[in-house]
Amino acid sequence: MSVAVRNTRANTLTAGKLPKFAPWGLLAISWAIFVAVFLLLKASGSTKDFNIVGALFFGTILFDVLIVVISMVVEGGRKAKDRLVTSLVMSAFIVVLLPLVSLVYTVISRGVARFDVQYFTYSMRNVISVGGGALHAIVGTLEITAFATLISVPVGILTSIYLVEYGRGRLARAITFFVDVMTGIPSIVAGLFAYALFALIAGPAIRNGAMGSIALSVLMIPIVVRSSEEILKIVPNELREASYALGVPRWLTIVKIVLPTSFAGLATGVVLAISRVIGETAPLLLTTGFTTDMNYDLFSDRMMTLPVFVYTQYAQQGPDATPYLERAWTGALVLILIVMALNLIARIIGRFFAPRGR
Amino acid sequence: MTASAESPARTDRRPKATVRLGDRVFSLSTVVAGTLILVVLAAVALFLIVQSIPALTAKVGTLPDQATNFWSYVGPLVFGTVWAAFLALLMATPLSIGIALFISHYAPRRISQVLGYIIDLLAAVPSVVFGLWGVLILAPFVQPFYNTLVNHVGWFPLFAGPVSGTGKTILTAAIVLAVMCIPIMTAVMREIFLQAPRLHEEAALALGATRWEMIRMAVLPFARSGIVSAIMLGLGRALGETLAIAIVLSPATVISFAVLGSQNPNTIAANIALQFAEAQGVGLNALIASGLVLFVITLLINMAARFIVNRRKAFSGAN
Amino acid sequence: ANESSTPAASSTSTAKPVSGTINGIGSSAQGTAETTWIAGFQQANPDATVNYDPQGSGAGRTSFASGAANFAGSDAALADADLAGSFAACAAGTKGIDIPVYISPIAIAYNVSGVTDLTLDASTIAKIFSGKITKWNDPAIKALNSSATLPDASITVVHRSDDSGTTQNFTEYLSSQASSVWTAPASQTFPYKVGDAAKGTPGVASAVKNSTNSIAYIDDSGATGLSKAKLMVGSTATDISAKGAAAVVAKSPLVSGRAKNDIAVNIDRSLTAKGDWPIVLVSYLIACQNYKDAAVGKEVKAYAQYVTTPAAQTAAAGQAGSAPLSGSLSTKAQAAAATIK
Amino acid sequence: MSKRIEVKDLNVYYSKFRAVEDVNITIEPRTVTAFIGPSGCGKSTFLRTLNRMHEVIPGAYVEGEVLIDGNDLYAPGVDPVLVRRQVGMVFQRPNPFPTMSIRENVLAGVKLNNRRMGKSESDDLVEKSLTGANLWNEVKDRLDKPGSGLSGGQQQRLCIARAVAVSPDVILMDEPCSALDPISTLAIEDLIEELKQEYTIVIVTHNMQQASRVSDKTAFFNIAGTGKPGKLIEYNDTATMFSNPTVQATEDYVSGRFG
Amino acid sequence: MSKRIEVKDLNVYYSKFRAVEDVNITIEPRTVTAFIGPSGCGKSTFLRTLNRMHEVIPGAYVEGEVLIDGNDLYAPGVDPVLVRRQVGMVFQRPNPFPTMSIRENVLAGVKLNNRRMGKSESDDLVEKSLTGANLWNEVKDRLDKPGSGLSGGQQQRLCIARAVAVSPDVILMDEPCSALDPISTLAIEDLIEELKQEYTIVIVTHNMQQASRVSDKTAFFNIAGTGKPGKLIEYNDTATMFSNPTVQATEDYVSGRFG
Ligand SMILES: Nc1ncnc2c1ncn2[C@@H]1O[C@H](COP(=O)(O)OP(=O)(O)OP(=O)(O)O)[C@@H](O)[C@H]1O
Ligand SMILES: Nc1ncnc2c1ncn2[C@@H]1O[C@H](COP(=O)(O)OP(=O)(O)OP(=O)(O)O)[C@@H](O)[C@H]1O
Ligand SMILES: [Mg+2]
Ligand SMILES: [Mg+2]
Ligand SMILES: O=P([O-])([O-])[O-]
Repeated sequence: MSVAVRNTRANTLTAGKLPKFAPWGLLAISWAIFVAVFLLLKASGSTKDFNIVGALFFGTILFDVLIVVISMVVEGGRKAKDRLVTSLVMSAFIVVLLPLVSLVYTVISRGVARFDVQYFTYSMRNVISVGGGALHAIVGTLEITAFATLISVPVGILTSIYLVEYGRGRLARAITFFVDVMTGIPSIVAGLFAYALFALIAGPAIRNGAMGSIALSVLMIPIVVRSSEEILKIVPNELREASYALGVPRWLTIVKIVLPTSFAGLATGVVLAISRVIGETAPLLLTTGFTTDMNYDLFSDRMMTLPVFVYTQYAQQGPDATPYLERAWTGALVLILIVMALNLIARIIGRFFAPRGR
Repeated sequence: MTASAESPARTDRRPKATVRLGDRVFSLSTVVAGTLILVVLAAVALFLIVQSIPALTAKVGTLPDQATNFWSYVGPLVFGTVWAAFLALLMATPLSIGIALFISHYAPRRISQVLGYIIDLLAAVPSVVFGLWGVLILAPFVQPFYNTLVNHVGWFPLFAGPVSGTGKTILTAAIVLAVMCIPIMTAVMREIFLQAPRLHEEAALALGATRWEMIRMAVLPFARSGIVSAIMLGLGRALGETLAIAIVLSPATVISFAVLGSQNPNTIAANIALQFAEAQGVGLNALIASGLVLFVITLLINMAARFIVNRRKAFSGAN
Repeated sequence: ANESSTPAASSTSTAKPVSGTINGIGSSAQGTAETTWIAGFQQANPDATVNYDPQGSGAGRTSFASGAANFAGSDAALADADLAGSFAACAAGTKGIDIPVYISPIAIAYNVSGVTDLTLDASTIAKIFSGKITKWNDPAIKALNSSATLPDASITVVHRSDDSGTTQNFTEYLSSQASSVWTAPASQTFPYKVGDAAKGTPGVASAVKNSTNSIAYIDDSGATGLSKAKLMVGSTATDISAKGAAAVVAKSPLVSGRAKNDIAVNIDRSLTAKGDWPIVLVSYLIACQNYKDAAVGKEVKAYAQYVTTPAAQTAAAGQAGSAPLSGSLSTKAQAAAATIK
Repeated sequence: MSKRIEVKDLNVYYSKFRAVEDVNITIEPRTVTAFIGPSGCGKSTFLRTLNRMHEVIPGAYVEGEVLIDGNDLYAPGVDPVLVRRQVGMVFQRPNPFPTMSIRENVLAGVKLNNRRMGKSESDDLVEKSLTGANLWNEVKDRLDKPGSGLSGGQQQRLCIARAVAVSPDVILMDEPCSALDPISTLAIEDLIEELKQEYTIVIVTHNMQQASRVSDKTAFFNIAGTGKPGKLIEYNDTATMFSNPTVQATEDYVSGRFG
Repeated sequence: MSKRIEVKDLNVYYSKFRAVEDVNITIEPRTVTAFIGPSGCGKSTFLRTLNRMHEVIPGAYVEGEVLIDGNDLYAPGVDPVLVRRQVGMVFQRPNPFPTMSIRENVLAGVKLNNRRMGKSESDDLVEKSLTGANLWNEVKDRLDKPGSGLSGGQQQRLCIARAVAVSPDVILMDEPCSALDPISTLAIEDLIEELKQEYTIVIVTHNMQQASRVSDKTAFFNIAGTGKPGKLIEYNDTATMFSNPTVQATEDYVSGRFG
């Protein structure tokens, strides 16, 4: 019966509506149009080679326009606006994906050349031009970053605990404000500061890894504080209260309930902070210096780091630049892989410690 | 409230609780950590100020770039720093909001997690690599577009010629900066958008709002202060970025709004990186003093942001 | 895996191996050459380590004076003001000395489609780089290149964005040989608001490579793969050559009134013999005459001696595209290195 | 304005979990219908299927038909946005938009469709809606203050005013009084009594007394246990349900023997 | 183990706001006392003053005395941590610690206080507490599974087991069943009946039937309006409160005439 009703009388709740595949179809068409345009441009000789990035970029913009116009006609103004935002949001994503893909492609395609055993077993001692490796830089980066983490994480997490669990009043407000300010310290200033600090104590010739760690800590601490603070804030108060109600003192509640509950988030935050500083170059140039040799000792002598390695390989090419640039791009690739690995570890640890169940 | 060092103006009527040793030690250590941050910051500030004094009082002729005094030296740099960061955020903010919304409210949940991870990955790319990518890939790529723009809409002051032949303009640098800021901004905004109260989202939908109207009514207002802090974080990165700009930008000592030419104002941080190696005497002090100026800019901008966030507190989502 | 390599079989040094670590800071132009020398030196002296941090000449001289570095690499010799000051690493009463170790021609590199052969003279170069000529088909360029088809395109001038010895020597050449056009004094900073700036030699190289109709001055070691202009020296269009550069330096007088072992070259940019290339940079190794720390002195001496040997100079020429020291300058440099204590 | 709702063989799912099973019910126009039942039996879930708010939750879907004056809400091509304009909703916790003033809150839904509304026209609408929600007198002097500054009860009435302002046909209320104090509760109950003149009202309540006070008809839902789907057990005139239910479970529940 | 609670002239504040006014009440050992009253009248607030959980909220404080077996909880020098070990609490929403297994949850109160306990001793305690909470049979095979994997009713009983494990004298329960389905509710009610043999129990409930089913004595709280403080209106044997209350407001409330 209801079927009959529906067939005889139009459902008043329906409105003009584009089919579900419409946006995707349009996107494909828009891309195709601009791929064609750029192919023509190339054929006509006005551009040197086919520009896929440009085609996708302009195709996406064309899609934004098309979908709005069509939706405006078929679905009316409000829907069109909704479509506009949807398409813009999607476009934002595509537009950002373009540089990302280009970047990743560049690093990988140029970095694989030297992604070999020698790269991970050799330092640059006595290496001229071809060959050599970045073992010294990898070790240096790992040690310096680890030490910076060792300094920043306790300070950062304790501070965020202060802000979330204890702090009210003026000190807390001052810390919150100045942590924000601290995120704005340019990395090179952090390097200058760390160098000045050590030079004051040990004279101008001092260079060592620990100094670099201090410089990185200055950059890292505010990030750790910010992210940990947000994470600790979302630990439900219910859990704290449940713990207090069992007669557990406040500090044990924090240590044994709040921190474990937010462990995954804290780990992610720490990894975020690490990945933010592990690629810093300028402060390390000033503090840890430059060497071609292995050095395992954080507290004496120059130490190489991957970003400095990448930078100097680029900046100090010989007449045949290829081996230098290859080493540089492989260094960049290794750096990104290290951060990815850290991310992965954080996620695994996070999963392991994550609140279980629903 | 067993062990708060800073409890609010507490009332005397409240009985004092005994404070356990563990609590006292623990809370003290958190206070120490927090204070340590302030001490470090004060030390950085002190270092900058002490090192800056010779430049601030420098005699004519001792400063680089034939500047008559420190302020005329640092003026173009301040302009360049703010201008580059502004351009970068002009691009990064809408894109970040877009991506964050895409992840939080548009993409299917399974996909959005992967997308979030991909974006996070961008945060991990070191700035040298961004610099190299900017100068080797991006600049040659955009240069023809700049050419076209200058040729056709060169009358528009922003696109005034002559066009840069290398594409290493402030706009290119700003694009690199934007790409560098986007991951951190997106990460923060995404979290805020995800926390927008369901209650208000559903209220909007129940009134017959489309998805965008729902976002405008319930998500964006709620996220306002979060968006501002995300922008602040991005700004921090944009203002302080050193090596990427030093590699990508073609700088000159000018104040100019043209974004496609070769005479681009330099940024403070990049200028330090470029000149530090050869700087001597007062020149070195001038560089550090410019660092101090950058520090003060960051301070002011943060204060402004705080002011904006607090102004409409009565209408904020937090209640 | 390469850390504990045994001395190369063909070790040329007959001196007893030295050991220890010394640190140098300085000229980025010398960077590749230093890498070459250090490798050679360390192979001959397996227990010795030399670090060379190519921060820049200015940083090198400052660090050396403050004692932050054991030696410096510098594209400019110590100035009188420097010599008037004190040197923290040197024994009381002794100063730093300059030893020329690295000579490099500076090329005028260009990227103009269809043009493979370009000749310029000092005044045209000065006009291009100071913005007085803006088109490739300008009559002044045409006059020197009658056979080339020059496009009606704007010239993209590329110069260094960081202060550098390369800029210093380039502007020295122009301000002395085209002083009517190039009115700015020689300086480490590029003086005119013309063209695009790029960081470091590689930055300049890639800028030229990536943009058509561009031109730049660039340390010859970074100009591989780029077209290089001929220079009108006197009345001959001269190709850039290491030999021509070395010849100019060898024929140039030394700065007078310096300490006996302090060898600062006053490059004569006006030399016009056949093959001479006057746009040239001389870079020095700056060391103490006498070190406070004798062990350091011994190692710096050994290193400086190695660097000035013809073998090391030739090795650097191969790896860094520099010109080996020649003639009496080479002898003087070796002699000076031998006096370091 | 009010309309009849017919629900046929409705099953409601959260991804794989069937939360509500096989509901058949007809709700007459201009009546108040109360849904009662123990916690977790699917009252809210079912209520939200009546204006397609259910599908807002990821993975949620329904099978079956919901007809409003004969039009199936779930027919292909139906725009949920239009559905929700006709079927308004008031939630358990008052949720005025915190960034909007009282006035803006009332107009929030209206503005969506009718951007250009004259000042006097919108003033009229604000007054009419707030009067309809029994709130006008309390807030008329502070229409430009944030809505979140009101007390819970006032906020809830503001939400009702907001829902009423878009002139829907049906108003759904999910435990609208459970977060309110008794005085505010009474005010809302009075309001429901008045709204019934114009709208079809469906209300979920945990409070048996409230159900018996405000509703014309009552539907009792129940579940067999955790993880089982909720079912409509009995649906009848409220008076009958409370005095003389046909099912034992209903009697147990309304007499407070469980739940 | 259970103890008598005497409350004298208690005023409870949130910063400047007085939420509860002048409460005087004596709760006898080994009884179940129910607090009833409309929403917002201060039941939860008052309940939380009985184990000093109230002061966990910034700015919150009390005036007056709460004596447990004659010792004032609020006397100077009293350690709130020790108070809370004697007076346990179960919350409205079940809140097992999400990072812990069932077993760890039960032992949380003991372990978190760094008390060393042998394996067999702790096994005994787990079994005893879970048995006491009527949960042992359901979970004994999966003690190492996370507590959050249990159903709502099981979680709530796990929380009760956790509270019982530290062997308190008094157990406070704030609407322990309001998030549970009817079957789980009955299980908890049965449990309260049993726990009463050993503990003094105070329970807040919105459900009048529940109050009449489980409690020996009932206290009725009310407020005059939003922003006013809550007051204890009447306190008496449950039977009397529901059949023959002395105050009109109580009668109105228990008979469902408001709230
Ligand atoms: N978002 C969701 N995802 C999955 N399951 C859900 C969701 N919301 C509710 N459920 C489940 O659906 C069932 C019905 O829930 P619903 O909220 O409709 O009950 P209710 O009768 O309204 O209860 P209450 O009286 O507590 O409001 C419950 O088993 C619940 O666990
Ligand atoms: N954290 C707080 N800060 C300030 N005021 C509060 C806080 N918690 C509760 N109140 C206020 O104290 C009063 C009593 O609240 P309480 O939660 O004790 O009521 P209740 O009787 O438990 O209500 P319900 O039945 O809804 O649980 C209310 O007016 C409430 O707004
Ligand atoms: Mg519900
Ligand atoms: Mg309560
Ligand atoms: O760093 P420079 O060698 O170019 O001065």
